[in-house]
Amino acid sequence: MVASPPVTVRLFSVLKDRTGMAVIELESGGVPTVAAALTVLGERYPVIAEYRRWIRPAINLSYADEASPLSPGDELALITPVSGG
Amino acid sequence: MVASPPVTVRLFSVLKDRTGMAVIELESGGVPTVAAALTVLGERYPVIAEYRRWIRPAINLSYADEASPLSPGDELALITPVSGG
Amino acid sequence: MVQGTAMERRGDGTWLLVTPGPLDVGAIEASLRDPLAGGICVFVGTTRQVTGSKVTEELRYEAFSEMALAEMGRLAREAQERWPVLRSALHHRTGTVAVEEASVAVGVSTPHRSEAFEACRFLIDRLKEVVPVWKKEVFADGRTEWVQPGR
Amino acid sequence: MVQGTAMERRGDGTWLLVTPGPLDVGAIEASLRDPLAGGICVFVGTTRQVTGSKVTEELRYEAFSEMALAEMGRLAREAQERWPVLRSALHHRTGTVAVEEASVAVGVSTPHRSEAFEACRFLIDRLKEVVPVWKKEVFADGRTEWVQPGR
Repeated sequence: MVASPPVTVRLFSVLKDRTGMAVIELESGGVPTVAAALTVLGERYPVIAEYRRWIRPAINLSYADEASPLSPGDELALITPVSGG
Repeated sequence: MVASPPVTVRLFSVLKDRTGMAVIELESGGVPTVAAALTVLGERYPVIAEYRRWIRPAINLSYADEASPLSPGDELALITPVSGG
Repeated sequence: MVQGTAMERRGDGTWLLVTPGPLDVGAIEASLRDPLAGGICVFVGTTRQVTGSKVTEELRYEAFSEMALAEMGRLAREAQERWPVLRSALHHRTGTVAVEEASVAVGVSTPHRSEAFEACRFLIDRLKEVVPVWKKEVFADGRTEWVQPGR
Repeated sequence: MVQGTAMERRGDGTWLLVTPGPLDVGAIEASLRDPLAGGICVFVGTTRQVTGSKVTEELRYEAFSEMALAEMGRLAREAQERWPVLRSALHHRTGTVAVEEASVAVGVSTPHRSEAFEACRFLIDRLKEVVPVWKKEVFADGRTEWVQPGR
């Protein structure tokens, strides 16, 4: 049996600083939606649970929402409030 | 008796083109106000009479009006509608 | 049309220029940098080739340069009174300005961006109303015409 | 903070750049020239030294560069749909940006000046809302702080 490619989670700014992680891979079968991924991540990294209400998720470079489905190989980015410019 | 310095009149754009004059000197005694100068100039150059209602006079680099007094040595500029930019 | 020579005035964080040469927007932007600035807004007016059915070949600008500098300085001071303007620049070119080239450039720096947009807009709007500069359109068919708003 | 490498995209009259290097406003302005343009508006955001009682030493920017380019491209298209934008440019710097230096520059060219101001303002306002870039303030006393609007 061939394993499905994982969901790749990318972290930036305060989440990267506080988790010490820039990339986390999740077994895609366990995270059918963004919400499921955030719950799994929040259990492992309390700061992600703490920030969950301010995170705008993005899938494959486009903003999505918690209800959005995740497919094997997707890239999920956790976008905390931006402050460019 | 020493003559008073003249009022120097400066013309631009359409007035310069149509009169063929960039500078006109007026004997200052005859033009106590801008209005008097415009009347004298309008008699000599019909295009100045034709444009009189659109001319904004300026004295010594500042906008003035027809009632403004002229003194010997003043520079009177005839500013037709501007179109810079 | 007489080409004229450049006339320039600097001071009080203001850089004023009336010149027959090309305008340097990079230099203008650099001149607006300020440690208290968070935003810089620059507007550049360029010669447009097409207006309605008319095709413009080039524009020729004539300025009453001494008074143009004086009026631009008054506008810069008025902007400083109305907004927290740190630095400003008003540059106008004279003589022939080809399609795509810049005839005018104005810019300001301010602590925040809203006021940069507002002050910059004020400067270009007022410049077009009061600064003694005139343009003659040279059309592709060879005709020429002084632009005289409201006439 | 990782410096990263420049990512760039050009096409459809749009020039997008996320770069650790300094921004070149002269080059941006030149890229916006267009024979149908009458106005170019450019906004540049610079590091301000003083905000209230806080003294900023420098800002450090981190970008999700691939997505930042994608979002900037979407904003450019949205501006093109709302105004007659001929060309546009959105550039953002990453890494350390000292006081007076530019972190962001956006610009557009349009036939007339009103729409140039409006489209440029739209681009910088929306960029600050949606483009995934984050800044960390480094204060003169050595403290650092991620800027997190609304958090």
